[in-house]
Amino acid sequence: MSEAIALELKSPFEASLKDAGAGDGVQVSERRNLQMATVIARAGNSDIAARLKSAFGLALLPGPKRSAANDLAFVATGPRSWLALSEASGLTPKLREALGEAAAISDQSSGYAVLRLTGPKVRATLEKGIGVDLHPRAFQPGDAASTSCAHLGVIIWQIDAAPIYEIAVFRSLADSFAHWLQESAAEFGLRVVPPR
Amino acid sequence: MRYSIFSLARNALGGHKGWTPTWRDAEPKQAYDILIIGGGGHGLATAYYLAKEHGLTNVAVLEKSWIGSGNVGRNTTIVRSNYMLPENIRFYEWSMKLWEGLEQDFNYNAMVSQRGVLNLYHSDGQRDAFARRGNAMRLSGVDAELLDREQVRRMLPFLNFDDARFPIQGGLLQRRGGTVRHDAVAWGYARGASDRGVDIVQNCEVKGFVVENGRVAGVETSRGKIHAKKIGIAVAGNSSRVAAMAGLRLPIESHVLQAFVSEGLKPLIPNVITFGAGHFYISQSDKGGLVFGGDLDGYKSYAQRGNLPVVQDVCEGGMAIMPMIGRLRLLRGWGGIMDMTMDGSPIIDKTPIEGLYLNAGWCYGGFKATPAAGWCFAHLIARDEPFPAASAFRLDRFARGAILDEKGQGAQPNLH
Amino acid sequence: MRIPCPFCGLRDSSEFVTIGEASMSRPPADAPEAQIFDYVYLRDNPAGVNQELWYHAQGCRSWLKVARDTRTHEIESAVLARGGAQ
Amino acid sequence: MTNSQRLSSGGLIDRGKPLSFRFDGKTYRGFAGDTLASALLANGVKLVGRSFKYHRPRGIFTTGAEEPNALITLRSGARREPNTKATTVELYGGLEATSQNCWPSLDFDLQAVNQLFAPLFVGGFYYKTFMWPAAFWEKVYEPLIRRAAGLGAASGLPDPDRYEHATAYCDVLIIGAGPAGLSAALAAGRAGARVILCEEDFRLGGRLLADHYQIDGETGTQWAEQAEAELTALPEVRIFRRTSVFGVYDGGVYGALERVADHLPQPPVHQPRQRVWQIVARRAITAMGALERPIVFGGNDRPGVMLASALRAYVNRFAVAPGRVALFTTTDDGWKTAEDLIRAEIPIEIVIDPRANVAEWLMKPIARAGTRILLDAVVTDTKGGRSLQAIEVLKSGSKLTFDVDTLAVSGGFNPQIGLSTHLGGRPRWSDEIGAFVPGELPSGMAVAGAAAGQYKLAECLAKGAACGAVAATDLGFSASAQPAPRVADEAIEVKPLWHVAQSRHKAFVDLQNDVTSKDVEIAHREGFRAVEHLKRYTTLGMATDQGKTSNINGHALMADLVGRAVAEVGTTRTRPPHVPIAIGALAGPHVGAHFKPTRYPAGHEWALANGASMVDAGQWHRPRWFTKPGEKDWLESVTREAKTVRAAVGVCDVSTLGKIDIQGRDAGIFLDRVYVNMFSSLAVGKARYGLMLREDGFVLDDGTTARLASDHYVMSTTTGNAAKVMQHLEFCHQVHWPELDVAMVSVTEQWTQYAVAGPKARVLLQNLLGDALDLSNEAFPYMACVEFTWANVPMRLFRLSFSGELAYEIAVPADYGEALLRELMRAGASLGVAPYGTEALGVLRIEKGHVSVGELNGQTTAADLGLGRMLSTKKDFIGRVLARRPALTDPERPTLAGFKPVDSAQRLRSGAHFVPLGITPSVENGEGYMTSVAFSPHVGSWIGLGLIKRGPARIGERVRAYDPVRGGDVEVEICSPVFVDPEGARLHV
Ligand SMILES: Cc1cc2nc3c(=O)[nH]c(=O)nc-3n(C[C@H](O)[C@H](O)[C@H](O)COP(=O)(O)OP(=O)(O)OC[C@H]3O[C@@H](n4cnc5c(N)ncnc54)[C@H](O)[C@@H]3O)c2cc1C
Ligand SMILES: NC(=O)c1ccc[n+]([C@@H]2O[C@H](COP(=O)([O-])OP(=O)(O)OC[C@H]3O[C@@H](n4cnc5c(N)ncnc54)[C@H](O)[C@@H]3O)[C@@H](O)[C@H]2O)c1
Ligand SMILES: Cc1cc2nc3c(=O)[nH]c(=O)nc-3n(C[C@H](O)[C@H](O)[C@H](O)COP(=O)(O)O)c2cc1C
Ligand SMILES: [Zn+2]
Repeated sequence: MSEAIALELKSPFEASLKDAGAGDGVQVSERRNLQMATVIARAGNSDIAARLKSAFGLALLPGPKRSAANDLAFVATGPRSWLALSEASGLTPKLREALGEAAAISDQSSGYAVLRLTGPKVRATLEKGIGVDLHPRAFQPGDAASTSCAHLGVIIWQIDAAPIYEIAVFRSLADSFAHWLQESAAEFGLRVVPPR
Repeated sequence: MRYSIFSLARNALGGHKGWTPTWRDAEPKQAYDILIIGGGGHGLATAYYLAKEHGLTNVAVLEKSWIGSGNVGRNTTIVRSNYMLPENIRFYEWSMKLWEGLEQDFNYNAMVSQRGVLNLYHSDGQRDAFARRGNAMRLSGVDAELLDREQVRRMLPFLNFDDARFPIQGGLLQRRGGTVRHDAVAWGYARGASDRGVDIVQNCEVKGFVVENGRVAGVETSRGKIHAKKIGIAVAGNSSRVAAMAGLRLPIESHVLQAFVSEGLKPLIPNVITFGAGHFYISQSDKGGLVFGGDLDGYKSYAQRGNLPVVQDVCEGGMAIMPMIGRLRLLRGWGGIMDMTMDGSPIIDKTPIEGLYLNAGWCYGGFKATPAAGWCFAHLIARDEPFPAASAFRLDRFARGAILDEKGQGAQPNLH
Repeated sequence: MRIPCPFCGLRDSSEFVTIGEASMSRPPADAPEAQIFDYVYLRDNPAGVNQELWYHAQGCRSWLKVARDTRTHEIESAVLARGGAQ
Repeated sequence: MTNSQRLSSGGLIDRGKPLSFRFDGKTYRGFAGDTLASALLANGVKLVGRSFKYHRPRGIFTTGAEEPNALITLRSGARREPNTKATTVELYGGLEATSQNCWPSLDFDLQAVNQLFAPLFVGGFYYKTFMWPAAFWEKVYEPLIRRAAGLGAASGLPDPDRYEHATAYCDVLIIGAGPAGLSAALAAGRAGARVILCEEDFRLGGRLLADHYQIDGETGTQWAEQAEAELTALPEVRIFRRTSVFGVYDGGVYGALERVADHLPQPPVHQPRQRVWQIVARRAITAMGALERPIVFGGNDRPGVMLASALRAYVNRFAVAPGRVALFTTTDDGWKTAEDLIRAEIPIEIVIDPRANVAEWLMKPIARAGTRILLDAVVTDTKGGRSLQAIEVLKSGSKLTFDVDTLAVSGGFNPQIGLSTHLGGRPRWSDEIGAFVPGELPSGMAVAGAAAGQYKLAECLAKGAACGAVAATDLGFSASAQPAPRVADEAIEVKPLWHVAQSRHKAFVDLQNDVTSKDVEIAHREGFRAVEHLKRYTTLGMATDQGKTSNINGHALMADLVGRAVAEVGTTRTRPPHVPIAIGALAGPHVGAHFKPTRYPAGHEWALANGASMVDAGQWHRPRWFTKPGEKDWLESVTREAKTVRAAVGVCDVSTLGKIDIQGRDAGIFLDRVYVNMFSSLAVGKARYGLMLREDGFVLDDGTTARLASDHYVMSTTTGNAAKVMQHLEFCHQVHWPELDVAMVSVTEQWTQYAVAGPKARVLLQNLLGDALDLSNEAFPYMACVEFTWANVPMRLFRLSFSGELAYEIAVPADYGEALLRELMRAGASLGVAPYGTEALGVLRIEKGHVSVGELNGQTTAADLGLGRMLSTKKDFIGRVLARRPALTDPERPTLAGFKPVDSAQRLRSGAHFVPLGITPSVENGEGYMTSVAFSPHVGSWIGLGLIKRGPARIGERVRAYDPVRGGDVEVEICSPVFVDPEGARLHV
């Protein structure tokens, strides 16, 4: 035994995400192999934005927004905290290097499970769980919210006006979230599409 | 007028023209020996026992609205003495004893119904905590039974034993616990006190205290100044507001608790049942409505009403243990203002101001306390020393650390 | 009830928990015991506008100082307890 | 089974869609567009229920949710819905309804004998009797009262249907789609505002559907249809049909119930039965209309007596043809009923109006049709058995009798003030219309139409449009002025007549609760004069209609009795829900196994596949023990697991413990302030056990915290307190010490963590990790910790021990959690490794005297738990000062000790109380209680931890563990709480 072993990765929604109902009202896919990290600004350091800009070309927007550049996205989760997401490996070390003393960084790549949702009935489905106004006049691509969905804490952000949303839930709650999603979307039809 | 089936029949023959007011709606006099502020259950019971047990009848109860308009008129009517801490068991058991003889005592049918109170448990840890509580009760001579799942199922087959998120493992049963017709308690005490000479003054709001040389001398009210030698405060949710008029800060926050009643139904739920893994408790009134409630709304309020999330949370709890109520309808919900203390237990004590006495901090459990609270408060006012059953309910217990925290939540009122 | 979180915007109060009055701050380490007792146990509990602490537990996890009227539940203002804007 | 009472044409029913339904076992036919009430009437069914107290026959009184009489049980089996108002049930094919509160049948109800005792059963009678003998109450009286109580019966079966919750936002919420609501919606919608229009009926239009109106030259119904079409086409307007707004809450939140599938035999697949909407509205306009009120006179409850506006609706909208009709009205509006009947060619025998003067133009068409008109006259009594046969009228001192089977009554209208008062605003009395109108409104709310006391149609349309426009412009939309629709004005004069004093028979105020005018008099006599006392004493207004038709009459009667104006007497408080709402709907979708979310650790499926039984730990599912083939009970499995750990090695999933990443220059200082002991002095690469107090000096939580780098700690909390501790830390940081450079975040979900415990733990890990780490005792001693990478995965290793054995905890990102578990088991296979669950974990920690949930119950101090020495004297920390209060430092406090049964065969149970031997147990001699117990394979008997007065000083003493609720009474010996390896030698090998 030893280095030869490769630990197999198991994604949180692997078992629980299933089609429901008839029709194509909502399409869902799991975002696998995502690297994630919590980034919290440390006291006295306000130059996070500048450092992100110079290291990644990412322009950090104030408020509850998703800011993105290339493969890296920063979803604001609180006044001084973000969930950073990227598909490239080594996110945490890269962030540590770029942000140094300015921020505390904690790897959360396994901490959250992330779904991408789209389809004509995605809003009609989400309003059955999420208490935030997702109407295009109130919530647009680039907007993010930390909130709850059917008793579960979630972070939601919008990617595209189509609309496309992504939702992060704590990993251990993936089954409960999937259950809620299936029940709520069934009347419109829920289709699981291949992960991306 | 003494009430009985005979007086009823006699009056029926007379077309019910002979009835007289249940209590006198008195005009306030200028001075009394004793004033009780608050015409709720506790205030009226205090006046009753002052008159009946201590012969003190130059007494007035001052109520800012109509008597019974406060929490005594809006609670879920549950009476029990299934506490864990000896100090609480002793007091609430004394109250149970008074309930058991109350109707004959004050000649009014308050429908004391000892139909049993069952607290469900859903885990081993909870079972052991209930065992600890049940044993403490038994040590105090109070009835308590720890039921297992099968015993509960035989008793209440309609509970959710099949697909519950937190399966029912059993329950702690106090058979002598039950319900009492809440309004009738206020009316019965008012009648008993009034018959013995106590003035019941409605629409009389206390707005300030007259303090002379560190001693109370009277109150300012919406109906003028009233003098008195001794004054007892029994205003439940308004305790802080009234105490503040005397310059006192209390270890109390006022929170709103909602309760609900369903449409009237044929008998369905025989006992009082409480959920152990969520916020829900229920019984059925003699009129047929399911009377139920759950958690506090969680924020401080003087508004006597709550918000939708708690309504939903309570109903969710109800469906979790008895999915048969799904199609029954909630008819009305309301709120009451709870005087939540820092340890969840009450206060019956003198205050730093001479002649001013405080009965407060009943949280959501003071209805069951009504007879004993009245009894003990009357004793304290009349004799200037605590009645033994209430001797732990002191104001200084917080400073001493001798807190009575049944739930172990610490100094956070909305968690008690 | 809707709480205006300075970061998240207006949110339903069910996303928050409150632990009561924010009128007094934690006395320093060398304060007399009586002052700490006051801080932990005694409350103004006013009927009217009240300064209180709310935690956006199901949101941005900020502690807020909220000025709220206990008679009407109307909220005058909410700011981050730690100070500063966002 | 014909529609004997149906007009051959007209109405808004679809004669092309007949529907058959059953009532009390008999089959009838109605049409799409009917309600159950209209279909029953069309079939000539008049008697539909029995009253609450006297079991009097009752019929259909209204057309809506205000119905006090026509309560039936809808559906059967588990879908049974008692107390359903026939007037609110949309007819569907196959509908099944039964009458209630009657036995053996509706026609012949034995309990109607109650009427004979009616003289006794007056308001409040039960308070005066049933007291002697005392024992009889419980055994005889109360069961009798309870049996008589209630109306319908519940099924007693779990509700099979699903419910949903949803949130919707809008700029303007409009409640009610009558002329006022439709105009408001059009005005706001045309301006571009986001509008939600809620209508509880299945058809939009309100009174326009029930009355004859001309708007801009079209019928009211046509106008409503056009409005609906236009609204449907507006992209930002949502129309919720069959949706009752039931409550107003703080901050512009409205509760609404959508009856998604109540008009169907059962909900279609994937559809809920009902949905509760939480509507967040910046502005709201209530346009809920007004309800007609009855007049109180003798026998006013007989089937056949109904509200005049209801009769009009049955004729106009539902094409029901009543028989011989009389009209008793004190309003101009009532005369419209006569007019409409005549238009429908239904003979109306007589119109009785107590007013001496009625406008000529109202009377003329009626008189012309041959109807007799009696002014300055009143109906005093009615006659009939199970339905109305005749009325008695008093005119100029003489009594006249008329044979009629229908009596339409119009006593004036009450604006629906319900929602406007939910936040506590009091209504205002209007002398003009003789009714309460909304007073001070919740912020953001406006009222339009009849709900505001605006009774003229033109006014409803204009005020509705104005409110809609104002709401929209307030919010920054621009509303263009639209020409007001042209309508003919109407008369609205009303002269309130609350009570016909000349009645001889029972005159009902509250029809459902059988409260009569006499009851109000008794309440007055007995001092229950405040309207809220009147309500509670007589039950006036407490039935399923919440006094919608009765309160005002009762309050007006009381006003007369006390000699004051109605306005002064006031009215009782209204409360949500505005209409009764199914508890299941309010509960929503989280039922059964989904009542609360379930959290699964990464190793869950592996555990299931390996024989695990699960236990709830907060929201988590954790393996409790793993059953091996052949094991006969849980104790055998648990004992084997515990023994394996002591003799070889075991693996336990401890991922559910809270893990909090704490970073920053001041992280050490921060921890010093929240823990009683020091952490700033902890060396990097080391962990320490920490204890946290609440500010009141009692223990909050415990756990180990490791220092991974000089500015990086990871804290662990108990499973149950994880969220609470996180909240506490955030509080301490953000509220107390925002100046500290410290950042914290929960990483509980990121890391899966396994305890590897037992003398062979090191070997197992060496087998697994090879030379990736030097695990020798010297290189990696007790309480060491390290971050490392293995198999390209970042990991953490801690040398911690809850069991008292050589032990480690190894953490990996949860995505690899299951894989690591498999590898651990493989690496330990040759060593005899076994997975162990929470029970064995409990055994091991109790043997070692470690405290856990049983002891950390929020009522214990550090000293109680034998941890008093941990309190640092060198620094301030949360809880330091108040922990010194006298009662917390009282030497008599129960303190942690161990316990063994004197007879080693006896079982211990936690929750038992300690009492001295040889005296009668009582509360005075109680000394403490058992907090945790386990069967210890190491000791060979049950052992326990407990809190007992002066525990540590009494080792060797014997006491009773008294457990009467479980029949337990065991003599136990007080011993050290550490049963295994008290020197801790095993930890350091
Ligand atoms: C929803 C709900 C459910 C509950 N359920 C239960 C239960 O099941 N079992 C149980 O034991 N307890 C229960 N309680 C608690 C119980 O009702 C109260 O603890 C108890 O009634 C309080 O005592 P009281 O009756 O004297 O209070 P109240 O009836 O509130 O009396 C206080 C009176 O003081 C008057 N007052 C206030 N200020 C002034 C002033 N300045 N001047 C003059 N008068 C004033 C008020 O108008 C009021 O009438 C419940 C409470 C609520 C709200
Ligand atoms: N002449 C009179 O004395 C008199 C008196 C009253 C009314 N009216 C007439 O009645 C009409 C009143 O028009 P309007 O628009 O004000 O009222 P309306 O009665 O026509 O419409 C009110 C609508 O609100 C709905 N509604 C009520 N409560 C609801 C709730 N909680 N949730 C959802 N929907 C609810 C009702 O189902 C109804 O469709 C006018 O035509 C007026 O002339 C006349
Ligand atoms: C035990 C109990 C039973 C009740 N039953 C009914 C009932 O059957 N019908 C009803 O309308 N209200 C009922 N209520 C509620 C009262 O109508 C009223 O809402 C409550 O006493 C609070 O008063 P308020 O709403 O006037 O503030 C009940 C209240 C209690 C405490
Ligand atoms: Zn927030």
